[in-house]
Amino acid sequence: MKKNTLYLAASATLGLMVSLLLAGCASGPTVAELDALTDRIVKASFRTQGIANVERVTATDETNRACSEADAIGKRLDEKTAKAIEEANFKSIRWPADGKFVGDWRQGEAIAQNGRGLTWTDDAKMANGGNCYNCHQMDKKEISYGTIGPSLYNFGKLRGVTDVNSPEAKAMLEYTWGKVWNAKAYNACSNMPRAGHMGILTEAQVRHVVGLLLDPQSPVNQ
Amino acid sequence: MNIFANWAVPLALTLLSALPVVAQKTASQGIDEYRAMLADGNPAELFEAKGEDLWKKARGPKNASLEKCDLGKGPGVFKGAFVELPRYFADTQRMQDLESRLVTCMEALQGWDGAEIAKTPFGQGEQNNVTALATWIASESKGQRFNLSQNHLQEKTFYEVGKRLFYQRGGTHDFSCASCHGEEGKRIRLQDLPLLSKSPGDGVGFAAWPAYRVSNGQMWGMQLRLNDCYRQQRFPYPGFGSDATIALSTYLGVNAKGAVSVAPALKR
Amino acid sequence: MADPMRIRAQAAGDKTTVRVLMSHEMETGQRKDAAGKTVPAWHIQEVTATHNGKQVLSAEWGTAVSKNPFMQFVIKGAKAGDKIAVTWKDNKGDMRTDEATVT
Amino acid sequence: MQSRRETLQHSVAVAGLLASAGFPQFVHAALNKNAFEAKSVQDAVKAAGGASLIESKDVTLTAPDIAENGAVVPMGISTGLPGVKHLLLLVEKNPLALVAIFQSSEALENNFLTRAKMGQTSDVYAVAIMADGKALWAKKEVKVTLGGCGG
Repeated sequence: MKKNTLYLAASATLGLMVSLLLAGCASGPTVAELDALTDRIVKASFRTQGIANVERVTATDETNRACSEADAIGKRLDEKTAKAIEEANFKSIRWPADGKFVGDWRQGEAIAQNGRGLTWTDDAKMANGGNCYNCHQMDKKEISYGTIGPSLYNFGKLRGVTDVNSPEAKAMLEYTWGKVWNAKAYNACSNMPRAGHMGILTEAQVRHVVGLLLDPQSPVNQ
Repeated sequence: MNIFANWAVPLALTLLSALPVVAQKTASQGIDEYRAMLADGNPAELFEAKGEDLWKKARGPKNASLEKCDLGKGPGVFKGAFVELPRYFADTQRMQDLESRLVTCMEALQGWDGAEIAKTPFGQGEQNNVTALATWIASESKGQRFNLSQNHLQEKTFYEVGKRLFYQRGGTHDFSCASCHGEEGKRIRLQDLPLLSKSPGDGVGFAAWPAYRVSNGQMWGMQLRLNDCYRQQRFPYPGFGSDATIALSTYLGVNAKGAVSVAPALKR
Repeated sequence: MADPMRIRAQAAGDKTTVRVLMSHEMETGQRKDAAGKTVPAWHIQEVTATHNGKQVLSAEWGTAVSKNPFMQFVIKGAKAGDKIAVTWKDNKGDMRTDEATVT
Repeated sequence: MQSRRETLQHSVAVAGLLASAGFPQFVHAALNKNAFEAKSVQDAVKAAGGASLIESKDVTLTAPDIAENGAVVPMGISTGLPGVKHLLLLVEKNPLALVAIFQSSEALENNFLTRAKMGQTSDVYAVAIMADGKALWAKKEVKVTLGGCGG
């Protein structure tokens, strides 16, 4: 069988660019060849800038790799793979060291509003935002909210949290913490970032966001 | 006596005298109204005019115009070129989008250093001129339908690579293009997000850029649009005219087949 | 030298609507640069317009007018073929005049 | 307060520039510097010659209910009233309230549109200063939203 030849050569006109030459193909490259070519194009196209290291795209983890692949072919992950990914992510959740799940909802609201941090124009020293309103409705007074994720208005109220210190609330506290810390622990290919796991939010920030979601005094639950 | 003391008093009266029970407008209706008020007088026109001038003017080390530039439909043909890009170019033996092709022409015809332009940050020096040129070239295809070629093997290959890039999750937030543009009817904050894995319709998504951004008063070509998407995705920096950006553009452009171009548009 | 304006002057009945886009930074003087230094105000301060050489418009702008400004005004009695010229001048003394024909 | 001497020097300089460049003469001699330096709507209107403030249905303010971005907010003022001297657009919560002054002219309709920056949700005012010093106003709240990814 005649093999398709794929190779990359530096472009004569633009040094940064790479050119793809395909010789002698009738049928075009195979899926595996396209996957390999995509990897090479990614390596040649992206570079580290500021705090955004190139490894963020050349060395993604198994969760992202499996979900990207499934997305590209338009299929859901098979149940076994999904379970394994969820379990691995669940294991990585860091629970609050002092057992305190609920922080200050006011600070949580500020974090939820803030969409900044971790881009190549951001400073590593500044506190990152949680990006929550980009995708979710939360406080009803904020009309500028996204719809990529479900509405979180009345999140705690709808789940019957009337006292965050009560034993009945414990399970919901843990779930909410875990979901914010690592959403992929509950849904392998969730669109939601893994705020704690990926170091987007600190433990203290996650606590405030949980407060925003569960504190009966929080505007989310009014 | 302060003559301005009564300034705020009539407010209550104003409210009371307002028309009885006007149904409350939703935020998105309000935004639509706002956009309609801006529709007439898009500052992109300023960049169109500049781009047309740059096309015709003798410039660069060779003191030549770009009027013999081949954007894919033959030397000097600019009408309709935009809605067929990116495409494969035999002379450079590579896939090129509008902006990278303009740089090739600026190098070949005018004698600029293309690599130098590619390295120049957006909004500076000759990059500004590339954006203005792209704005004008795009405006010359206004009202035409996107129709990218998928005949050449490289065009098909780049579509396939672009599709993989579209779904590639990465960065600190695990975002892919599809995180925001993979479902119909979603929005980020108040902005509607076009579904880009198929044709999002006339004048939406790929068919709207270059566009003037009101939020920062800048003219953005597709290269900068993609660059800033990647920035917000918390990805590393995609090189100007890099194969990743062109493969992704090919995927978006082919998906947009049949959509009417409104570029240059006016965006948030 | 600043980039040219875009002027559209369209007659309808006995009125001509003039729409002008100007190329200008319109820096407010309130913004700080990356190094934390205040970027000095730089904005169009005066705008005038003439109809066949006779002044019809005089306006003054502050720093709050948007970048790449837009302005619309309505001239009584202008007709197709008439000349409309617009001039702006900024707080650094830079100025620019462009002309358009009423259509 | 701008001194008379400064004012004169300034207008001479402008006239000189205009004459040398062949540009049309500016009709008004001095800029309303104080009005543009005023922080509040009230002070700006006062500095621009408005004495008594009266709300008026005869002054129309055109502005959206909501702005997708505060960097560009369309706003306009119009009135069919006779005896208008100046037309002003102002944003109450901007650091400097006054956006623009348009001189009323025989040759123009009293109908002007422009676009302004707004730092936050605020009342926008349209004020017509009449020949007798009355300042007739209309106002509207424009909500400025945070858009995009917020980064």
